[in-house]
Amino acid sequence: MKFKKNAITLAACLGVAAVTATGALAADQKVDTSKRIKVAMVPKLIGLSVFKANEQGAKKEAKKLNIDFLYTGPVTASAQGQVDVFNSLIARKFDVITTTANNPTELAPALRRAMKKGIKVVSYDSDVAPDARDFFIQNTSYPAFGKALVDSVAKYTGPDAKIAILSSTKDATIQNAWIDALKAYMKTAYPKMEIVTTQYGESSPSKSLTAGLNIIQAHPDVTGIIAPDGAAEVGAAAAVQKLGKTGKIFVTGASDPDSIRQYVKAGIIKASPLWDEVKEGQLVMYVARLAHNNALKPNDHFEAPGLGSFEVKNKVIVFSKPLVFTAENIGKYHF
Amino acid sequence: MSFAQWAASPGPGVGGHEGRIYRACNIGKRFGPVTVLRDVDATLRAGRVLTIMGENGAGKSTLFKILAGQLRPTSGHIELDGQELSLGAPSAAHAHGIYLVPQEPMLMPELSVAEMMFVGHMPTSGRFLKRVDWRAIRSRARAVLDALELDIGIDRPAKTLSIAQLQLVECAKALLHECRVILFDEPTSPLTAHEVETLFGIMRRLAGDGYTLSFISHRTEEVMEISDDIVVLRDGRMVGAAERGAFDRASLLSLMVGRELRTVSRRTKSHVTQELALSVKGLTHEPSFRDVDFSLRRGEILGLAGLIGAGRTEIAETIFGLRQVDRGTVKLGNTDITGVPSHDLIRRGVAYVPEDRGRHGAVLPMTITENITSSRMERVRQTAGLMSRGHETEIGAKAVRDFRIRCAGLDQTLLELSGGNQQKVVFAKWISTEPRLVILDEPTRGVDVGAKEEIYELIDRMAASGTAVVVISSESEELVRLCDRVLCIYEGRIVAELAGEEITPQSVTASYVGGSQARDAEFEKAGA
Amino acid sequence: MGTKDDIERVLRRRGREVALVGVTLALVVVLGILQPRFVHLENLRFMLLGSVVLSLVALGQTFVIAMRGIDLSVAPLLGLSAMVCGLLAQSQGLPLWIAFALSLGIGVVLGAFNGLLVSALSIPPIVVTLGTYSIYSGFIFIYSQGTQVFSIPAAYGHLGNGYLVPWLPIPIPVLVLLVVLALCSFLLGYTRFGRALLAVGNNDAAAYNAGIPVGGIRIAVYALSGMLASFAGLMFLCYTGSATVTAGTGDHIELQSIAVALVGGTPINGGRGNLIGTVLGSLFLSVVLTALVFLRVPAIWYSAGEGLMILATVQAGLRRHRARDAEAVA
Amino acid sequence: MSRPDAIPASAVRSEANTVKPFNRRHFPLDGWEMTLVVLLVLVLVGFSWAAPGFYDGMPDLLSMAENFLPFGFVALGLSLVIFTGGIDLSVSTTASLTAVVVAQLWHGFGMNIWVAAGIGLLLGALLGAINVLVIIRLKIEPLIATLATSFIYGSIATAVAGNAPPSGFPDAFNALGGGALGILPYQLLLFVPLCLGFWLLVARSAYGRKLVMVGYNREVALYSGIRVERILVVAYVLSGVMAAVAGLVLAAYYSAARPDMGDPLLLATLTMVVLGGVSIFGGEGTMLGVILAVFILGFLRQGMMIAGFSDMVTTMVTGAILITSIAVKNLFNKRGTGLGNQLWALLRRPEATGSEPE
Repeated sequence: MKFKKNAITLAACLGVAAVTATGALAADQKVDTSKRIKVAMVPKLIGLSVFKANEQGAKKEAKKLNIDFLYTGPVTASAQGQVDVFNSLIARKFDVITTTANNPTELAPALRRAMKKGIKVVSYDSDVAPDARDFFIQNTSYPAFGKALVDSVAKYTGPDAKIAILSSTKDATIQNAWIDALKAYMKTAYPKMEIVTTQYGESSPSKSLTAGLNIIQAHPDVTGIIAPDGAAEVGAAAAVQKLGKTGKIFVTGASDPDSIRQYVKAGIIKASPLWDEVKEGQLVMYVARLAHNNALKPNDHFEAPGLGSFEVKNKVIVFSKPLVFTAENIGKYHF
Repeated sequence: MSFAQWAASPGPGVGGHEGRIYRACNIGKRFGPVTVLRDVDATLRAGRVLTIMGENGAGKSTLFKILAGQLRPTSGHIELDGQELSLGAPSAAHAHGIYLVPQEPMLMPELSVAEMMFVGHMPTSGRFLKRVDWRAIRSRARAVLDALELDIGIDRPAKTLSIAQLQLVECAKALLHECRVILFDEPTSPLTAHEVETLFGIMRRLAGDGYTLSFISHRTEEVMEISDDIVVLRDGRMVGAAERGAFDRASLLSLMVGRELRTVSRRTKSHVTQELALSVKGLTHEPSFRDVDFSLRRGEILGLAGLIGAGRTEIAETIFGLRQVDRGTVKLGNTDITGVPSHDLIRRGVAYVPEDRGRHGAVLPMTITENITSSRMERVRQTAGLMSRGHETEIGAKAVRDFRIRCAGLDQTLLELSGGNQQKVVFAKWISTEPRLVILDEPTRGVDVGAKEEIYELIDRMAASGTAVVVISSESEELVRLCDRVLCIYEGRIVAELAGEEITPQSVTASYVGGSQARDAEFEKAGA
Repeated sequence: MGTKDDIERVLRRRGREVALVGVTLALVVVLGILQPRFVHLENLRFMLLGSVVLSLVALGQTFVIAMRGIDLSVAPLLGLSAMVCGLLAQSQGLPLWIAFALSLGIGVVLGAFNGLLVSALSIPPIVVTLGTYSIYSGFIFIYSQGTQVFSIPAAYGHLGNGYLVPWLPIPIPVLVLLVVLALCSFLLGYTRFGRALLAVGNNDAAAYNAGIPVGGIRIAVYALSGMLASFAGLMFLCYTGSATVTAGTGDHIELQSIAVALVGGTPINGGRGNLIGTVLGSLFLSVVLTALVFLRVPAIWYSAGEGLMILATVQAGLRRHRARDAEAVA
Repeated sequence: MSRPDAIPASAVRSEANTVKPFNRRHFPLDGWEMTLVVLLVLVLVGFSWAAPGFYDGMPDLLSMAENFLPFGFVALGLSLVIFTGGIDLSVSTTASLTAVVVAQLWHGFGMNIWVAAGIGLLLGALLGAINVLVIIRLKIEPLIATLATSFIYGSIATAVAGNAPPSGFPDAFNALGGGALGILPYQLLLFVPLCLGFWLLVARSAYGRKLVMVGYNREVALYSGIRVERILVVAYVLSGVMAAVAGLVLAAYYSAARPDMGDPLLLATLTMVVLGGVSIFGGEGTMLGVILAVFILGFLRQGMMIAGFSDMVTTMVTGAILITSIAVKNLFNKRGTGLGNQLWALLRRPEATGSEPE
C-alpha cells in the first residue's frame, strides 16, 4: 500500500553518487555460482505491480545464478508483517534476504538478528537502517529524481506555475526525501514556482482520487500536480480527467508504466520519471549472489552482465538514472 | 416451512369454521430421558373455556406448546374437528386457526402496534409486485382493537405498552388471524386484579361468540371464576378432568399438590418489637409516587398492596437507592439514609429482593454460590484481595442447607434449577447478608404451591429473628397470610392502612382499588 | 389537511433525514460564503459522486444492522468484486453486463455464506464476519496473484463517470445509487421480506414464533449486504478505473459503513432501519471531508473530524429519540 | 420461553437428588480450556515435527514469543472490556499514540526514557478513561464510541509523530522488546506476571466477580448494589493501560515509534479473545482461555510462516480457525442445548427423539 514509502534518512546524504566508472577497485568479473543458495525477496506487501515487476526480473536472474528464489511478503504494508516474514526466513535458514522496507526503523532489529546468524541482507528501493543491511540498492539518486519530477511538469506548466503535491503519507521517508530534493531544485531552477498545498492519499486509490479532486477544486490556480507515489499519481491523473482539465493541469509522479499508460496517452501525464523495475529486480539478485559469495566490499566496483557496471560507495549502489516515461517510449515498457 | 414457501404463502391463516373442537389424545412428551407428559387427554370445545391447572413443572406449558405447534408430541396426537393434525411450527398452527397468547408476550420494541399485530402475516397487494398493504394493516388493526373495545393507538411503538396491553394485543392478533382456538398461557400472573377482570371480560365475550378457549392457571379463585371445564395435571399425568361443577377449591388444590393442604390462614404469632427499623417521611419520586409516610419496627412484617403500576415497586427501589429521591426523607433506625446509594445501604443492612428473578434478581448463567455471595462479596474472607474459595463454598453450602435449595451441586448454574429453587437462591442471596431490613417484591411470583409455603415460613423466621420485613404482593391471600400491617397504595399514594384482624382478602382488595370512583378511573386507564 | 400538521408529521417521522439535510445544507452554505468555489456545480457533483460507493456498502450494512447483525466482511467483498471484474475486463474485455452479474453473484454467494454461519451455527455475527474478513481478503490475493488493475474498458469508465443523456446533469453513479436506494426502500418498507427482517431485528424468538423463517431471513440479509458491497466494488472499479488488493480493506470501508449507518439513524441494536438517512449520512461525511480541505485543515486531522462527527450525530440522535419515547409513554 | 416448566430435565433431576452441596468440578480447567490446551500442544508438537526450524532449542522457541506477545498484552486488557459486554476498538490507536508520545517526550524534550514510559502508561489510562466517559456520560454504545475515539487518537498520533518519528531508543529500553534474561525474554518476564495478575483479578477477586456479573446482566448487578460504572471505568482504563504497554513493548521491539504501529493489533487480539472463549456478549469466558489463545494463535502464525506458508494463507487459516472453533464451541455449549450436544445425546440414547425448537 505504502508504495515507495520509506528509506533511510542517512542514505540521503550517503548515496548521492551517480554511476561513474572509476575502475580503481576492480572486482571479479566471474561470479561463483557453484553452490545453490536460498534467496528471499520481501516487498512491502504482495499485490502491487511494481513489486511484481521486481519479482519478474529477479526470477529470471535467479535461474542464471543458481538461486532458490522465494517471493513472499505481508498482505498489508505493515512493518510488523515484514518482521514476521523475516523471522520465518531466519528460522528456515535462508542465505540472503532482500527487502524493500515499509519503514526504515522498525525492521532494523529483526534484520540485525538475521545478520548475526550469518544471513546477508540486501535492501533495495526503500532502505533500512545502514547497520541492518549489507548493501542497499538505491533506485536513483534523490536529487536526480527530484529534478526529474520538477522538469516533468515545468516544461508544460511554465516556470511560474502553482504546484500541488499529492504524496502517500506524512511520514513516508522516500517520498519526503524526494519532496525535499524537488523543493531544493525548484528553488534554484524555477524560483517563481510555488507549492500551494501538500495532501496525502495514503497510497489508497480512492483516497488519492478524492484528494486529487479536492486539490483541484480548492485550488483553481494549480496547473501542475506532483504525486511521487504510485496510487497518488494515478489518483491525481484520474481527477484531472474527471474534471475535464486535460491540457490545463499536468501531472507527474512515480508510478509504473502500466498504471499510467492511459493517462500518458490522454496527455494528462506528459512525462513521469521512474526506473526500470524489472532490471532492478535482476540487479537485486546479482548483488545478493555477490554478497553471499563475499565478493563485494563496502566500496567497490562491479560489472553485472546485461545490466552495466555499478559503483559501490559505502555499501550503497545507485541503480540507474531516472527513466522518464513519455508518450513516445512508454510502449516499450510493460510492468 | 422453507423460506421460499413462506415468501410465496398467501398470508394470514385460513380459519373461518364456526365452533371448533380441538383435542389432545394420549399425548406423551419426553425430553431425552425425562418424561414430561404421559397420556394426557384434553378436549377444547367451542364456546367454552378449558382450564389446565397444575403446579410448576406439572407439564401445563409443554402441553400448550404441543397444542400450539411449538413442540411435537413423542406419542399420541392432536385432532381438530376430528381430523388428525401434525403441526411442525407455530405458523402451521396459525394456519389451522390455533393461536397461543404467551404469558409475557415478546416485545418487538421498535415496531408499531399495528405492524406487531401482523408480524409474519403481512397482507400484500398488487398483482405483479406484491407489496405490503399498509392501508389494510392499519384499518384491520384498528377494527380488531375496536371490536375488543381496546383503546390502544395503533401507531404507538410497542415498547411503550404495558404487559397487560401486550397480552390484549396478542389476543387481538388471534382474532385478526381468524383463529377460532385461542390458548392463554398463564396470562394472569403478571396482571393486576383489575387487569385480570378486563381480560376475563374479553374471554367471556369470545366464548360467547363461539370461540374455543383454553387457559393455564394455578390460582384456584380464578379457575373457579372463568372455567367451564378443568383438567388438572400433576407430574405430567392427568389427575383430574371434569366440568367446573365437579370441583371445589380445596379439591383442586389437593389434586394439584397431591396432598391435603390446610387453607391459607393468618399466621398466629407476631414478632413485632418496639424498636424502630425504618421511617419514611414525605417520600416523593415523580411521577410514580408522592408524600409516602410510614414506619416499620423490627420483627414487623408490613405489606404493600396495590395494583401493578401503583408505585409499590418504585417506593421500594427508591428506598433501596436505585431511584432518585425528589422529596422526603428515609431513616434507617435513627440514621438518615435518604439518597444513599444501594451498595452503601447493603453494608448498613438493607436488602431488596426484586420481583423479576431473571432480570433483576439473579444472574441465571452463574452458579448458585456465585449468586448467593454476589449481594455482598466483602463478607467472603479475602487475602490480598482474593476471595477465599473455601470460605465462599461454606457460605454457599450453608445457604443451600438453610434455604433447602434443591440442587445437584453448588456450582450448578441457576439455569439448571426450577423456578422455586431459583427464587430460594435469590432469597438466600439477600437474607444471608443478615439484613436489618428486607424488602420483598412479589416473593412468590412464578413459584409453585409447595415452594410458596416454604417461602412463607422463611419470611416468618426472618421476622422472628428481629428483621423488619416489607412485602409487596398482588395476591391478597399472601398478605393476609403474612402481614402484621398492610398499606394500600393507589396511584402513588397510601390510601389505607389495615392492621391485625382488619386484614382480609376482601378488605385488602377493596381498599387498593381505591373505592368505586377510583375503580372507574382505573377502567379508563387500563384501556388507555 | 393542514400544512402545518403535515410539516409536523414529517418532522416527527423523518426527523433524522430533515436534520441531516439541514446540517449538510448549512455546511454547504457557510462554506460557500467562505469559499465560493465550494458551491461550484463541479465540486457539488464530485461530493455526490464521492459518496456513492460508501453509500452502496452502507445500504447493505443498514439492512444487517436493522436485523441486529453486523457485517465486517463488506470490505474484502468490495475488493474481491473490483479485482475479479477488473482483471477480467482488463485482460479479456469482459462485457459490462457479465461483470454486473458476476459482481452480484460473488456478493450473494459469499454473503450468504456469512448468513449461513450466523444462522446455522449461531456464531455471533461480529465473529463470523471477522473470520470471513480474513478469508475473503485471502481470495483477493489468490485470484489476483498480486497483480493490479490499471485500465478498464471505456464502457466501464462511462458507467463510473458518464451521463445517461446529455440534458440530465446527473452522473450515472448517482442515478444508480438513487435506483438502488429506491429498490432498497421498497424492499424494507413494502415487502414481507423487509418487514420480516425488522421483526427479526426486534426480537428473533418472537419472529420465529410468528412463523417467520428466521434462518432464511438472516441468510438472505447477509446475502443482500454482500451483494451490495460487491456491487459497490464494481462501481468503485468503474469510478476510480483501478483496483488493488487493498481496495476496501485499506480504506476500512467496513468501519465507515457502520459509522454512516449509525449517523443515518439506524440503532446499533437493530429493529429499525433508515436507508435514506444512511445515504444522507454518507453524503454528509463526504461534504465534511471536502469542507476540511477547503478550510485548509491539515490532512492528518481528517479522521479526527470523522470521529467527532460520529460522536456528535449519534449523540444528537439518541437525545432526540429518548425524548420522543418519553413523549409517547406520557 | 424460559418459564421454569420449560426446563423439565433439571426440575426432575433436582427432585431426584437430595441436598448435596458439593462442587462437581474438581479439575481446575473447564472443557473449553482443555480443548485449548490440546490445541496448543498440537500446534507446538505439530510444527516442531513438520516445520524444520520451528524448534531450535528452548531459547529460540521462547524468543519466538517476542514476535506475538505485544498482542497478548492488548488481549489481556481487551478481555476485561469484552467481559463487560463492551468492546474497545481504540486499542490499536491507543498503542500507537502512546508509543509516539513517549518517543517524542524522549527525543524532543530530552526526557529520560523510563520517565517517558511511565507517562505513556498514564496516557493509556487517560485514553481509556476518555472512552469510558463517552460511553457512560454520553450513553453511546461502546462500539460506536471507541470507533470514534480511535479515529481521533489516530489523528493525534499522526500529528505528534511528525515527518520523521523518533527511533533508536537507548539499548536498556530496547531490551524490553528484544532482550532476554538468560533464556527468558523480558517480554515474557513482563507478560507472565501480568497474566497471573489478570487471571487472579477475573477469577478470584471481588472485582472480577462483579465484572462478570455486569457482563452477564447489568440490571442484576445494579440491583445487587454493584457500582456498575466503576466496574466499567476500571475495565476500560485497564484496557487503555494494557494497550499502552503493548505500544511501549512494540516501540522497544522495533526501537522505533510510528503512528500506524498499532494497526495490526485490533483484529488479531479480538480473534485471540474470542477464541479464548470470551463471549462477545459479555460474562462468559475465562482469562486462562484468553492466555492460551494468545499462545496458540501466536505460535500458529510463527509456525505456519516457518513452514513456508505465506502471510496470506496464515491470515486465512486464522480466520477459519476462529469460525470453526466458535462453531464447535456452540455445538457443545455448557447448557447442553447445542446441536452437537443433542446429536451426542441422540447417539447415546437412540430411543430419545424430538428436540426443542429453541
